Amino acid sequence: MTTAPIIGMTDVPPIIEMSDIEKHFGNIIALAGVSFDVRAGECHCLLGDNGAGKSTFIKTMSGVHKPTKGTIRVNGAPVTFGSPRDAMEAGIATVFQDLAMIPLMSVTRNFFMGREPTKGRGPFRRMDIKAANATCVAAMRSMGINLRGPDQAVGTLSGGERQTVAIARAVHFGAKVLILDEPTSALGVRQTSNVLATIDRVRKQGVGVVFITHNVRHAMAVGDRFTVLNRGRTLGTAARGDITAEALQDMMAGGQDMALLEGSLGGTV
Amino acid sequence: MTTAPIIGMTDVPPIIEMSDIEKHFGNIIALAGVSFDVRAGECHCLLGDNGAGKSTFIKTMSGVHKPTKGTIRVNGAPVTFGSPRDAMEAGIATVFQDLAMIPLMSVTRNFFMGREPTKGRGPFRRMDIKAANATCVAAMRSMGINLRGPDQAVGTLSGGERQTVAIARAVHFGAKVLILDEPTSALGVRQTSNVLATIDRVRKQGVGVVFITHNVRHAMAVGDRFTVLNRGRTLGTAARGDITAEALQDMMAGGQDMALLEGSLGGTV
Amino acid sequence: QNIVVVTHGQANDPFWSVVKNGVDKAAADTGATVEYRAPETFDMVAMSQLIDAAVNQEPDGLVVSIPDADALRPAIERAVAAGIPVISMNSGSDVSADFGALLHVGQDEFDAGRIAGEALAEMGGTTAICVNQEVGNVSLDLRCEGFTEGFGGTVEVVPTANDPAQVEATVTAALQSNPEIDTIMGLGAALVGEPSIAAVEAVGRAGEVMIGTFDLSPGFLEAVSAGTAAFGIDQQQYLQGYLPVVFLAMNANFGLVPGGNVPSGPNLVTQDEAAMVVELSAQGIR
Amino acid sequence: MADTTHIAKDERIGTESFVSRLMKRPELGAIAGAILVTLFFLFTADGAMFTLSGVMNFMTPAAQLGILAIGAALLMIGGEFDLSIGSMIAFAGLIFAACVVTLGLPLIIAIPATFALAALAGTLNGAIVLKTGLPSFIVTLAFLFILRGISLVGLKLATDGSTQLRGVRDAVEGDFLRPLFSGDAFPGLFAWGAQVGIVETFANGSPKVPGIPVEILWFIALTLAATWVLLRTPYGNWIFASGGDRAAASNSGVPVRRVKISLFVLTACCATLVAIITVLDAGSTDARRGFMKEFEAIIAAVIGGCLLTGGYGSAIGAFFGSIIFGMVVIGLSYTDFDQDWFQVFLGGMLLIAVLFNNYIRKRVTGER
Amino acid sequence: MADTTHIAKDERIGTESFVSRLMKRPELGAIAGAILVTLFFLFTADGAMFTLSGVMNFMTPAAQLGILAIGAALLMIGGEFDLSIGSMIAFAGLIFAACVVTLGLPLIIAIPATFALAALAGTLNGAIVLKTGLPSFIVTLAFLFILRGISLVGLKLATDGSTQLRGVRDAVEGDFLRPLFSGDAFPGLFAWGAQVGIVETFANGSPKVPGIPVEILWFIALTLAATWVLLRTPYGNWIFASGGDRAAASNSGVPVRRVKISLFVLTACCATLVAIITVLDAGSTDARRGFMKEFEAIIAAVIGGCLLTGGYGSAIGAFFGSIIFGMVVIGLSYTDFDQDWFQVFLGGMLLIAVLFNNYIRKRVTGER
Ligand SMILES: Nc1ncnc2c1ncn2[C@@H]1O[C@H](COP(=O)(O)OP(=O)(O)OP(=O)(O)O)[C@@H](O)[C@H]1O
Ligand SMILES: Nc1ncnc2c1ncn2[C@@H]1O[C@H](COP(=O)(O)OP(=O)(O)OP(=O)(O)O)[C@@H](O)[C@H]1O
Ligand SMILES: [Mg+2]
Ligand SMILES: [Mg+2]
Repeated sequence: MTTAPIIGMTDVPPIIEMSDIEKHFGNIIALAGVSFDVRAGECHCLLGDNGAGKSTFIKTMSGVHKPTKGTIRVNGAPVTFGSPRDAMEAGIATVFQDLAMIPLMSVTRNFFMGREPTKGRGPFRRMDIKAANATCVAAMRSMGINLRGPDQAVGTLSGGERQTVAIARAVHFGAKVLILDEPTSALGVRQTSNVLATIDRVRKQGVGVVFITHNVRHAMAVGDRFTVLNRGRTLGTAARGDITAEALQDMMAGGQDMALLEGSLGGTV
Repeated sequence: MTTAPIIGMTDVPPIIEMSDIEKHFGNIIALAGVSFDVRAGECHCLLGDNGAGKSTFIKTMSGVHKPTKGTIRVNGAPVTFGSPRDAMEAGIATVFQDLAMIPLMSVTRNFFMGREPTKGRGPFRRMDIKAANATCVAAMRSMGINLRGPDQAVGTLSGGERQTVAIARAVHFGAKVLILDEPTSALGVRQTSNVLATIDRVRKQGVGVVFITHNVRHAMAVGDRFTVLNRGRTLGTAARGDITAEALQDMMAGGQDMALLEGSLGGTV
Repeated sequence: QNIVVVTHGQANDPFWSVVKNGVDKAAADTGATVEYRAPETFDMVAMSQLIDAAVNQEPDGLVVSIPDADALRPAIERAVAAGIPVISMNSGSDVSADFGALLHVGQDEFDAGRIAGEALAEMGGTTAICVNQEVGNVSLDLRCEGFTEGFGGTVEVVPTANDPAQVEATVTAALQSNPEIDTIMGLGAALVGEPSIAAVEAVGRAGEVMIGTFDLSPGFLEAVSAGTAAFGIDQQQYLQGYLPVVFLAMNANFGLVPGGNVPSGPNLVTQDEAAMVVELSAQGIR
Repeated sequence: MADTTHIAKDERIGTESFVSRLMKRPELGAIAGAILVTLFFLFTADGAMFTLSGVMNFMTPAAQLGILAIGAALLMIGGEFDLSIGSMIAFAGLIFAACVVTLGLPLIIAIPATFALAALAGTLNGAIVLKTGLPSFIVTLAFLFILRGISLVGLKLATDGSTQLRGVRDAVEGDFLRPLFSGDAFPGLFAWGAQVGIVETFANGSPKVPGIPVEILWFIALTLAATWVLLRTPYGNWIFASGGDRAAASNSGVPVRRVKISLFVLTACCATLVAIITVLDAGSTDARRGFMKEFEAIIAAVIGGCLLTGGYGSAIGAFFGSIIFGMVVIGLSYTDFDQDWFQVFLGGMLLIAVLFNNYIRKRVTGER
Repeated sequence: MADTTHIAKDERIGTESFVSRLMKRPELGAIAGAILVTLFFLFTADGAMFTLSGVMNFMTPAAQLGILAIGAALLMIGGEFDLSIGSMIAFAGLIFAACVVTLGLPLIIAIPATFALAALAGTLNGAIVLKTGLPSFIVTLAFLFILRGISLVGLKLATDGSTQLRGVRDAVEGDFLRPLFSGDAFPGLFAWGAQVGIVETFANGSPKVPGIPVEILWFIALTLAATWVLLRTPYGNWIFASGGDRAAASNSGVPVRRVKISLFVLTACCATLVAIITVLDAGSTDARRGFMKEFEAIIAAVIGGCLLTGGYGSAIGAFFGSIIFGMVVIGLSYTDFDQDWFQVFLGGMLLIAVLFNNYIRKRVTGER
């Protein structure tokens, strides 16, 4: 495993390039210098143990946290994101691990929150609720969820339904980069395969995907490159084909031993 | 697949038996008649698509929801749980899908919330904070998480760390029945195998385990029986060995087709 | 008959509860149905709406206090226009006739303050504080203004809140930081007068500082009769409640009405009479 | 938040009556409360209360409170409080009266100037809250004291020592903007109504109700506008989102800061509108104006179904909440209850109204 | 909530100064605010303010407020409000005075009886809130009005028409329980102090400060007890949990209903304690006692770092919050500022104190 650029990919410049990112919360050091980049049309998996700093890292990438140190470049130009809205305007859409949904609001309103479709003009410019409802239901169905109705409050959805709303929203608005923080954690088998298929599809459309997961098999199924974090530092990046599932899994576990149950799981958890 | 009792298990009477449970929220029908039981020393997996009603079902089992219809029996006697505390006193410990943690409180305080260890007597009875901290850190370590300190606020933990707190707590207090609602969703590979090993261990100690998951391989690894829910109804119960992973996965998907990515995932998602 | 009384004083204000007792007594004596209404705080906008509400019921007589002539003018003029006999009381003697009221029963807050100030200056006061528990309440502000004019010496207005402990601490603080103060004017007997006595004792200047107050309370009157306080100003507000109702009842029955304004006060209750007044004060009559 | 468009039928949905669907909206509980209170007064109060003039009479204070309550409700939905609106009434009243009386400015200048100053104060409130992350409760509380104090000092300056500034009515006599903010609308209509006998008259033949007080029209207009904004515009969605969960909203790209600051400006402007209306109506202002109105506005919004924790509520709810409050406060005058019992009565009515509203909602929607 | 016991060192933890660790506690910001306010008055106020008698003078109202604030803080941490505590002071004062004067009961019966009735009212508040799920804001608001109204009516009944019930001092003369609730503690000590010259004396040789007012001792004792309960008992953990997230707490087995009801009872009892102390001190009670105290108590708790949304705060914070508030309110009288500026000053000081507290905390803990 090596941090050198992979042959055949160097010709595509990275859309986002993060160098030496550090992030401290008071005296807690969450990231101690992480470098990472995403190119158009690839799925770059970010892997690592619990508490390794994956979520913290992608939050600096999507403008939620300001890095304590380090630089972010978008298409080669250094940027600082003042707010998640800035990152969104740069074409970055994110599914956060906590989903960023408002429980008391309806599915549609959550789906379009911050980017509502409108019709009419001047003082009569208003939300196009019909169109929004239709879009939302269709997007959810294409992910494998049949909503009871688009006006159900998100707080009353099941865990997987809620996660699907967040994914469908990010996919709908993801322009250049799509960041998915453990998007399949609460999903059923059907929904999971839908999400993996979706990742595959948007990648082919030229979107750069950052995919965080704890499931080695999911990572191997769609990933082009794999970066592993451990205790706030990067353990290195490998391209697909350069590494086996078992080796990846060992690195994800931070090199520590696993409980002895592997036999019945067929090697990978 | 059949709902008839499985030979060899009938001699062990169920600890909890739920019959024909229905649950409506206003006009929304979440459960339309589900029967289910757990016996001592077994791991009974509850499977099903997103929104099938699994979480709603186990919430009626742990006293959070009152069922609209149906009866709950503990050791053969019908009961109604007025509050989760009642269920706890009957020996039922639950890891909820939303974890039931207070973000602003420390890990230790969350761990022991509702069942604080005390020392001293009379007006000097006080929380034994030292012992609590030590127990908590040890329980977390045995699940594969090294906490920075037991006084970190749960709100600042990573998703997987937080989930581990909830699991460690339930295992610590689980007396007769342990209910785990998607306990491994946010966990790393090492933590996941720890949780599966823990399920195996407590089962052997005679605790009945209800295990909800979307991962067929996890279910197959530790489950003794499998019940599948679909759209608020039960599709039937099967014993281990009576059903293949593939068949189970098809049932979990609610019989609907899955996106075509299976090749690279080796059959099971 | 049906008579409505609308004032700016709340039913739980010690001063206004005496007015209301007068109203109730008059109702009992004349047999008229009398309703007493007041806004929940010193609120001229709300008061004018209460007057409107009264006018809508077309009573046989209306009694109002007029602490803000501009704000209440339209409502009162509407009542007069509707043919309802109006008597003003307590405040507003200057505009009462202009608005078409039959007469005014009461005493001007400003005048009462001036008389108190003159009395205390005569007793030798040179530096005073005027303790106001509700700054911004125009009728209370007027008392301090009048006092300042009548007193002549240095007067500082000390704002406090509706809380005896706080009043006591504030007055203590004022006395501690300015030893020159030799006179305290309170705008309420129970709320300011009594704690002021305690404050003066706390700084060890009992007997050196003169204390006067508006209105009466039994505790304060006892202090007056014991000589620890100078006087309480009695507007005889019981009359302000009683007389207008009786007048309006007479007017409704027989068309009788007095020919001019009735000044109800001021009346300084000093050491000589204080002891006699205590009992009446305890019953909410003075 | 329910936009009642159903796309597909589903066996997992039971039948739901129209009433039950309606009752899920936050405002409809408040309507039930309003009906109960109306019924109560129909039985206990003088008939005059529900004549045209009686209704106008209790609607006037309700409207003044309501204008504030709409602003407070929007701000509460957006997750913040403004305790300074009561003091803002006194402050804006002083500025306005000083412009008109002391400086002799015409309304066309005085009104925008007052609003501009109020907006500035609102911005200041909002900026401090957002910049420091302190709870808006404590920041606006400080402004409650500061603005009221400044009003007192300013009044004394403007009047040479009095706390009451008079003469506004004379100063604006004949100003063309005055009818917009003061007095009664449609006087012609009502005079005609009096002639043909639709509108009651006093003995002297003048109509008992000379027109609709302008504040009632403002109140209705504001309610409609706020409802439209909340339910039908992106900005409304942002308000709900900002109040529901600030971090989630901001992570989803809602410009939370801008939304919150604009809401603080809105409440300040609502207070200013009330100040201008009452100062013009009363012809004077004093340092006690608007005392405790901040709490009444919050009460009305809460009766109307707004959550104190933000993210839920409606403008129509605040509308009916204000009417309930106004009706109870004025209604006592029309009954025979003794004034001593006023507060018991007020508290009891409030409690009964919200309990009833809650009971009805639960019954109808089947929540447990 | 930080129980500073570290079990293992970790390379993922940077060094943290002792100060910074301290500042993470909610109360320590309030201490910074208190120090700032003290410094301010040291420079601007008359020296008398910080003599022993001056300190006792501002501590007495601060202690009365503080007793309420401790109760309010615990309730706020538990996720609820009680707006009826101000009225409860009037109500409990009436009950107590009526017991003592009208019924002539000794304190040993009158005091428990008053507390019992207050506890009942607290239970009623809590039961309605929990039974209906209505916000406690609106329920206790109704009781704000109801209790105050009942106090007025009750007083008039008890006194034949006056709003002041007096004669308490005579009625309890010589009662052995009296020194516990009234007057000054340790008079002997202070008399001795005066003799040896530690305590200032008046010209006549009597000490300027005759003792420590009992309310101050109650205040300190309550603060310590509340802190102990919050940080060192299971019940304290339940309070934090109930306020932090009611559903999560209840799902984890915390008896949320019992906790909340007991907190409502506690606040009612705190109000009763203040009522008894003030009635005994003043010798009388009236219908306006405790007016607006509910808000001041909430203000003090918020200054002290309690979150309005519940789940976070401390009793020591409320302690210093009350002292800040008490000091600012009384302190102006010791300065040369024009008293007209009182409210501007009060608001400004509050704002500066919380801003400073906030600034210090952020600087020290490195939060962003
Ligand atoms: N706001 C914060 N304050 C203090 N510590 C924090 C904060 N946010 C995160 N941390 C700490 O930083 C570390 C990294 O957290 P992060 O959420 O990035 O982990 P992760 O890799 O996403 O883990 P998981 O797989 O469990 O989601 C954790 O140990 C967490 O405790
Ligand atoms: N309080 C509620 N009000 C209305 N509908 C609800 C409520 N709780 C759950 N539901 C609905 O009931 C259905 C079942 O939800 P539940 O959470 O039990 O699903 P689940 O099987 O746990 O799904 P997942 O695997 O995604 O967690 C969902 O469609 C959800 O929308
Ligand atoms: Mg994470
Ligand atoms: Mg679930």
